[in-house]
Amino acid sequence: MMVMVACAVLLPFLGAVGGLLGPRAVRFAARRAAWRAVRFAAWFAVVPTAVAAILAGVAAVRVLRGGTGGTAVAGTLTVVETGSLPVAVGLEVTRLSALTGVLVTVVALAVQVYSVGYMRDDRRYPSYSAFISLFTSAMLLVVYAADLIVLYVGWEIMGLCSYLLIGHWWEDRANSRAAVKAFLVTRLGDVGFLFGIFVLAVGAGSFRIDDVVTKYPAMSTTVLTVGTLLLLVGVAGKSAQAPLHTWLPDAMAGPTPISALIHAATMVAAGIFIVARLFPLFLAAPTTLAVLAIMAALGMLGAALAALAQDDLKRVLAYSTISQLAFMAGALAARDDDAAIFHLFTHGAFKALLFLCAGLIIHRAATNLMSGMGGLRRAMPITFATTTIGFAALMGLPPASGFFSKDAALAAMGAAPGAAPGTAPGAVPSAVPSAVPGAVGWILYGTALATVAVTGAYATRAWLRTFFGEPRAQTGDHAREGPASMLWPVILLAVPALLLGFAVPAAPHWGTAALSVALALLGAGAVYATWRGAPDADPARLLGPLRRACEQAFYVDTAYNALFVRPVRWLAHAVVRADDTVVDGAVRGSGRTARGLSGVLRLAQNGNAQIYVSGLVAGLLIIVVGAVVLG
Amino acid sequence: MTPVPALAVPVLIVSVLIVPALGAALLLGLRLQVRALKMYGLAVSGLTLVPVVAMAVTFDYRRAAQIQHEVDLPWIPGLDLRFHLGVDGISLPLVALTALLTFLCFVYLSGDRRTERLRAMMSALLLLEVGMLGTFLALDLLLFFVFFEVVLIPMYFVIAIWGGPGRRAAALKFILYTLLGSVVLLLGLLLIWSQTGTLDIVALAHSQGAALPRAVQIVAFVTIGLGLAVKTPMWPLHTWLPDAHTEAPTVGSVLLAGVLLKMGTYGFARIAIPVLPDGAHAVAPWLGAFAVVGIVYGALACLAQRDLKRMIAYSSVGHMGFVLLGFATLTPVGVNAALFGNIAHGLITGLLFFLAGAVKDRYGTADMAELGGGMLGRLPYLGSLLTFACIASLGLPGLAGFWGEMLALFGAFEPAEGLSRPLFLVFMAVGGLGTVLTAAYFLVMLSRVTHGPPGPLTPSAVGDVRTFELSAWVPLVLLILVFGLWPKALLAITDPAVQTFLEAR
Amino acid sequence: MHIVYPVVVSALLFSIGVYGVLARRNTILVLMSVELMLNAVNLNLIAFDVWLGDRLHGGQVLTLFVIVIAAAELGLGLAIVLAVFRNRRTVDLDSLRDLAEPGPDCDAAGPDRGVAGPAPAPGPRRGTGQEGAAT
Amino acid sequence: MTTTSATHAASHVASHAATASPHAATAVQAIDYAAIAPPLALALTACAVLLLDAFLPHSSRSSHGPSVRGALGFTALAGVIAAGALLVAQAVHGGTLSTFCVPEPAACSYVVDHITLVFGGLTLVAGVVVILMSMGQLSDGDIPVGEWYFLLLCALIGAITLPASRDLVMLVVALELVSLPVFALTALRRYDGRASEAAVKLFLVSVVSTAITLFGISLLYGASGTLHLSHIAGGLAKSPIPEAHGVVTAAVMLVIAGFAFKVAAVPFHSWAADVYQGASVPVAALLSVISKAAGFAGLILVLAVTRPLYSEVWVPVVAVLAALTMTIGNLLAMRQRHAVRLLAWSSVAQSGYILAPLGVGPEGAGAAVVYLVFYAAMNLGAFAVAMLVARGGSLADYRGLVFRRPAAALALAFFLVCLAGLPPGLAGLFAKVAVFRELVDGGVGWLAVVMAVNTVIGLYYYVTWAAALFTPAPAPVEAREAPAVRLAPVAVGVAVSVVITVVFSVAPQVVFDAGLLSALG
Amino acid sequence: MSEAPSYLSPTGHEIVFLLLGVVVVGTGLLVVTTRQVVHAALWLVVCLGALAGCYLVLTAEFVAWVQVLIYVGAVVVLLLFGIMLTRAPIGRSPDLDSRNRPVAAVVALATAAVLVTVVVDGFRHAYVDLSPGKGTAEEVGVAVFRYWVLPFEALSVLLLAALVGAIVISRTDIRGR
Repeated sequence: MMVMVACAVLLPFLGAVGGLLGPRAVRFAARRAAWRAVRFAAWFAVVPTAVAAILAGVAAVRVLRGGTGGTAVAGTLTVVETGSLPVAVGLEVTRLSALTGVLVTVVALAVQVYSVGYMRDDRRYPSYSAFISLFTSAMLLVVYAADLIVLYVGWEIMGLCSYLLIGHWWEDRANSRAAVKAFLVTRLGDVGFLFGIFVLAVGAGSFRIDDVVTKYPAMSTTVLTVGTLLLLVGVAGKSAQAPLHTWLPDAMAGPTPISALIHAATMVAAGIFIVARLFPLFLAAPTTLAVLAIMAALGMLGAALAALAQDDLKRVLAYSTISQLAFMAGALAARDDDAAIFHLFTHGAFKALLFLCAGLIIHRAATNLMSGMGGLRRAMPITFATTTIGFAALMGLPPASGFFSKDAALAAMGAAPGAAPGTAPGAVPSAVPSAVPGAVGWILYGTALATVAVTGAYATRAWLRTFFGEPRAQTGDHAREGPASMLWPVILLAVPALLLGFAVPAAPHWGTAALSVALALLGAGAVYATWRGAPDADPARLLGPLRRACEQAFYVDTAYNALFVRPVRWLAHAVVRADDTVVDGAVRGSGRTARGLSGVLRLAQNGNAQIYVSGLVAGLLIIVVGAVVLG
Repeated sequence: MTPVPALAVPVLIVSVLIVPALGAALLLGLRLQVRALKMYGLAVSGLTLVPVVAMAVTFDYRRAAQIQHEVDLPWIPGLDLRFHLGVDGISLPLVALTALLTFLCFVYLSGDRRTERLRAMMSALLLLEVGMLGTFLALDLLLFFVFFEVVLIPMYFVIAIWGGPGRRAAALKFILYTLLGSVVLLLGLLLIWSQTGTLDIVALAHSQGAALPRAVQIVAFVTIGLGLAVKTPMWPLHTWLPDAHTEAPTVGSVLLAGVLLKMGTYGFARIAIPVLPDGAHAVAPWLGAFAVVGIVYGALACLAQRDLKRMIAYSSVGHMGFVLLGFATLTPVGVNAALFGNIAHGLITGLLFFLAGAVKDRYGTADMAELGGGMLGRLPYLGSLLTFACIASLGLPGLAGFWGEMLALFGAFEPAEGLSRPLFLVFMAVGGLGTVLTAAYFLVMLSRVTHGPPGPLTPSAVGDVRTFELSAWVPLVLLILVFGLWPKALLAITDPAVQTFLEAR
Repeated sequence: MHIVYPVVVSALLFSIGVYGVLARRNTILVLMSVELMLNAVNLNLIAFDVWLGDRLHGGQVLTLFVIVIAAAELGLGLAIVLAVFRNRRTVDLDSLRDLAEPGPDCDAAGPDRGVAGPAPAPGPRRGTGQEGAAT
Repeated sequence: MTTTSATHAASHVASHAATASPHAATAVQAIDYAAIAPPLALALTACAVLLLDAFLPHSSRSSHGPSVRGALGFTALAGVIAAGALLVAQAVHGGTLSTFCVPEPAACSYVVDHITLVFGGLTLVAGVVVILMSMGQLSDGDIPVGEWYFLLLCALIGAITLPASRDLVMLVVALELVSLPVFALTALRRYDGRASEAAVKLFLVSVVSTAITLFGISLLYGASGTLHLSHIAGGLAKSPIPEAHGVVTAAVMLVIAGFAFKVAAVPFHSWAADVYQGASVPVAALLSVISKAAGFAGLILVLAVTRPLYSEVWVPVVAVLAALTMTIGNLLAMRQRHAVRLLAWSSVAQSGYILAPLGVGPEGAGAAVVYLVFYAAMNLGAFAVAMLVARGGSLADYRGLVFRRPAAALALAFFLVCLAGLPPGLAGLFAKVAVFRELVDGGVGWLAVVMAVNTVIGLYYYVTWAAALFTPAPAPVEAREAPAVRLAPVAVGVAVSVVITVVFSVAPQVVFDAGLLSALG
Repeated sequence: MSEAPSYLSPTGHEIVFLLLGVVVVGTGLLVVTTRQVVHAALWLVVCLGALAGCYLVLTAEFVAWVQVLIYVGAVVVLLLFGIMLTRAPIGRSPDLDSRNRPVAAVVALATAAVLVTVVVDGFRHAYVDLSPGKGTAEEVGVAVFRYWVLPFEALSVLLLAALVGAIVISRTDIRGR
């Protein structure tokens, strides 16, 4: 069992290494056309990921069927003696990690296949695909890690891969800057994450995750709270939550498959996965959950409103991801990790689908901006159909999978403040009395409902502006369907986006479900009404004065720039000036004073022997008097 | 590896020093033309690597804490100076690093056609190697000091003769500043000697500073610490490093950053902390404070640098800050982190300076503004190697740079008892911030140099990476990966030695 | 006889000698002042010898030796002064400034004539003495 | 009146006509010729050289002038080597030989013990090198050869007798015997205005210091009642004058003056640069090594051997003097552009380093002697190379020397690095370590720090000069050196110093044995 | 040591000595302050003569006569020759004192003050009854050859060296080899 999981993790890594070095060797040797190098590298990319997907699937099936009593199966390769707490390099498959593993490998496979077509004429495809394989193995390492430090290793390698892939088209300075920003913000989060690991590991006396999870009662509440809060910083960084979310919209500078894989399904989901993985600790730290709830609330509504005002299709989806992730975080804050994970799975599927469709649209419309699209439903029927499924799942319209998972999350948030009107106690497994203070619970539930409405609005707006109205594309009848290699993964992903909802046996809570569908349709209707008025104009004008603010995502980015980036750059220049004048000045100064002193002394050496002798006798007198007086 | 009885092969350790010394001496006499000279250089540095590897192989890793391959001959009874060499868990990795880096430098030199007066350069490098290896092998305080100073003159001439435009001033500042440091170090060593009467490091370490009253220990630790801090370099005493690096030739920079800085930190691990435990305890918070300021200061200085080599120099100040923080915690994990960070920094910064040198050879300048960017477009392999080195240097897990920094922060999280916990928590937090700043300046540099449209300067006809450069750099890349993915390789060697002298108190 | 009298006289004479050495411009007068200082020493020695009743007469013997030394030094001193006079036309001490520290900028004052000494022309030279150009 | 007790078997009554007054059967003081063999040998050689110079044919200059010069040179060399052999014989013989003794308060004027042997050895070896350098200098022909060697040998005689003299009279006479010939040697270049100017300055400052020393000695004689060093301590204890403290302190300081002048310590340092530059290079070498060694011998004898009980008076003074000397010496050496002038100030600074251990107390004398021996070897080498290359000359002449004369350049670089105290020059390093050890052991921490800073300032000008040797010269400086044939002896001198310094670098234990024992002697 | 008689009742010796002392100091001052070079030499003669007188008072006859013979006889004559050979101006020459005068005065006064205080403080109570016969030639001769032979020999070398040096420097006709 363990060998299988280890292979699942290692195979993509080996694929990455092969992909990086292989084509270079080939190009070194054969100097053949770029296209053959792409085909050669494609093998190195797709095959390992496919095998990893199969292995993950088998492992998941074996664990889920309860072959091992539902408990985790762990194996350690070696133990690294660091001097205090040892680091156990090992893997562990739990129910949660098995499922996530499958999601990751499936989406990765879809993206790899999709990229072969998408990157057909890109000279740097081999390194691109290698980095995706590296990312896949890093994500699997995070998912299957048995030790917090091993998890952290995977955690940061993911950050690196997102940097490398966002900056894939580095000829354009903007992409490079976006990549740097993405890495730095996540790196800031990772530092908090590392400190969180230290706090918890020292509290539990070991880095192993199962030790930490079992020994949490022994830890004091302050240690627990501080540890989990620091973990939250890491989660916020990686899953683009409220304070550290500014990098995700800029990350859209990367190729669309990357956005699909990393910035929709997997990496950003890692944050939520971690919270779920260490959920007992979070349960024991109510203040952390309260903070999480507030973060979620802010993130949800803000991102949704921002999505409504964006003109770039990918940025709409990016903000939608932030909003949905905040939604999952809200579910977690409402103490229901199953709902959150369920929503994570469905979101992974339909958001990847939406991004891949967006890729097709942009590939055809040759522009990201929705103002340049329109009337594509006739030209691209398959894409239109799959995108419609995606948007339906996003809005939570039955029968799409989004409906079920959003409903479960909403119900959890509804139950949070204790007595939500008209909700049947249902199968909400909130055995522990909801310790989330009433007020926060209400805020959370209120914003959740508002978010559902706004989600309906921006989903419809995006849907209408891309597929309906007059074709505004400047490039004539260029809009035709994409190549087969890009369409198959889209169709492959459309299936779970539609049917995943039914996989979970839990029946939906009809009360909240009805309410959410109503709100979604209300939002959609409002947008449709304004759109009907003037099909070419942007329905976002219904935001009115808020539009400008929403488009700039409430100026959070400019605020960070002013608060952090510019002062650090000024400080850097100040440090260099200080280093040159003060610290180095002192050193050069001592040299100059020595030379100055020697200049002064030289004056006494003017060659006059009588001066010498007077100096001699005077010096002697001083010595004699000194000796007699002191002696 | 069958444990060979430790004392059976003293010839190995002596030959490690004799071979380069003889090589340098012979060079003065020999009249070889360029091709044979390069082969000679390779042969001698290779020959030095052989006994080092032999020592590593025959080293009994189960007793890593014990001094092995020991040689102890009286040299100057008048000064109680004994020719006492030996190697243990702490010094073995550093000796190996030195021998390897020097060999790679000679490999690099064998391909480089533009160095004139090659014979003098090679003899200077071989003398340098004798000094470096001697410092790591010496187990007698004065012998350590002698080898500590052997390095000065060759390094001065390497910078002063083959350096860049402002080389004379830089070389002068380097040698004067480092000499002041080493003389202060000498005063500290003599203070220990006058109190205990012995110069033998092993005996002093075992006695755990018993014979030294607390006040003397503090004074001795401060003087020795200052001497070593100049060499490390610690924050306020670092201004010689950027100048020395900007002007030094590629090979000089690699050895200066790769090994010379480690002699300072090695001094802490071998002399300052084991011999003066109470002194270490009293001064640790200050050491930690300066280290942490060094981290942030170095990172900020790098952000605003224009010259590539100068930026890498300041980055060394930052990385050495982490190493010093590791020492300041006085915990086994901290000291392990410091020693690991030493080796990692040696490999990574050695590679970085090789690459910077290659960039300077091809573009004629290391000024980032003039380079203009787009290197990945023109020189893809050089660009990707530079990216790899920068990522390794900013401490990405899975590469060697990470473990040194992470364990140092972990050490700071739980400093030795008696050290104020909140203070070290602040150090840890600032250190963490430092890692973010480190990532910032490396990535900003990468985006300015490798990314973006091709800049105005076109690289010389030399073209992308050549075979001799690759053969010099690939070992470093491999080692960075190996130590990144398998930190046990190093931690298992240093941990027993560190446990003995920290725990025994 | 109070010994303090000769000793005080000797101290005064010594100080006068010091004044003479430091104040006089002409080297010969400086030599005279040096003689005064040495004579002060002699007076001191004689006074102590008599006072101590030293069986070895250390004081008086040393006085004799000091007189001899003074004579010898004076001989050589005058020879050197004559050489200076021959080379520099003057015996004023404060005009002999050729060996001062060179100015902050200019190089060492003039070529080192030690090397560029004239090739020894055959036959003795009457006191014309080639004059080193004092720059 | 009983005759003096039976003299040693080895010594025999001097042949001097004793002024036999009718009532006192006075025997002249017994003389142990074995003890005074080395200075005697030198004296005989000196006379031999003088006579040879007189009687060898004064034929025309060109024909066999050089051969006569060579002959005189080699006789002088032979004399010095013979004295060296005698010294070695005395050392091998072991035990202290003392002669010219005074019966009742048993004290001897001339004692050959360890200090004498070490300083004697040092002086003679330095003498050999100086003679070799002189051969190069005399080849110009405008300096009378016989007189030069005679005066040189007289200086050596003084330098050898001074360490052996154990009474104040002999100390002064030996001091004069060392300095007087040097005035003459400096002025021997009669056609060079600067040489005579240097001679006058040296003469003036030296005579004043001697007068001051004599005044000190007279006061000391008055206070202690005796002139023999070994009795002065006793004499002071039961001094005839009740509160002798003031007089004795003043006397000690005044006596130090003479020797401090010889050593060029601070208040007495101003003459150094002018005289070194004015005099010819061999004389400068003589001043910087032999007369300085004599000065230190006197200082050690006067301070360390006789009066440990008054050490709390002179120890702090010597420490302050040492600190000032090294600092001023180094600072002034920083901006020099003339080779010999730089070496002059560097030798002032080095005497500061040698004085430093004496600032710890009498027990520091050992370290001082050790440093002095190391210093002598290094400094002589530097002067020899300066002589070989450009007869002193300005530093610009040394730029890119390694391309023109590699051996000389490497030797000079080695000596400079030794003087700086950095590893390839291990001799200098061990010397400094020995001094630092003494300072740290003796608890004079502040002086150690001052010396550390001075080492750095010192390194500045040593390394700049050493680096100039290796940087290619911009304009090909025209070679002004004298033709090689007459510089062969100087090259031999350089070789001798290199060998000695390398031996000291590799096996410094030789020096430590000699030095530390002398402290006990 | 018997209680030294008070200073107020000076013996004959002391009076003569004090007179001679005044002459010595006075002429010393004149030597160093006179305007004329030759006068300086002449005053020197008087000073040294008076000093010889002092020695006589102190019963050191041999040294006194040596003083007269060598100092007054040889040394001063040598100085006069020096003055002649360097063509020093015969009449009054205003600039005999260098600009260093004020410094010299200060230093000289300081020296005098220090030495006198130290000496007086040290030898206040020293008193000796002078008895003739102490400083006779025979006494000193015996002392020289019984106790101080080595300095005597060394001085011979010194004199020879001085002689050779003086001759070779002053005569320019001795050419090198």
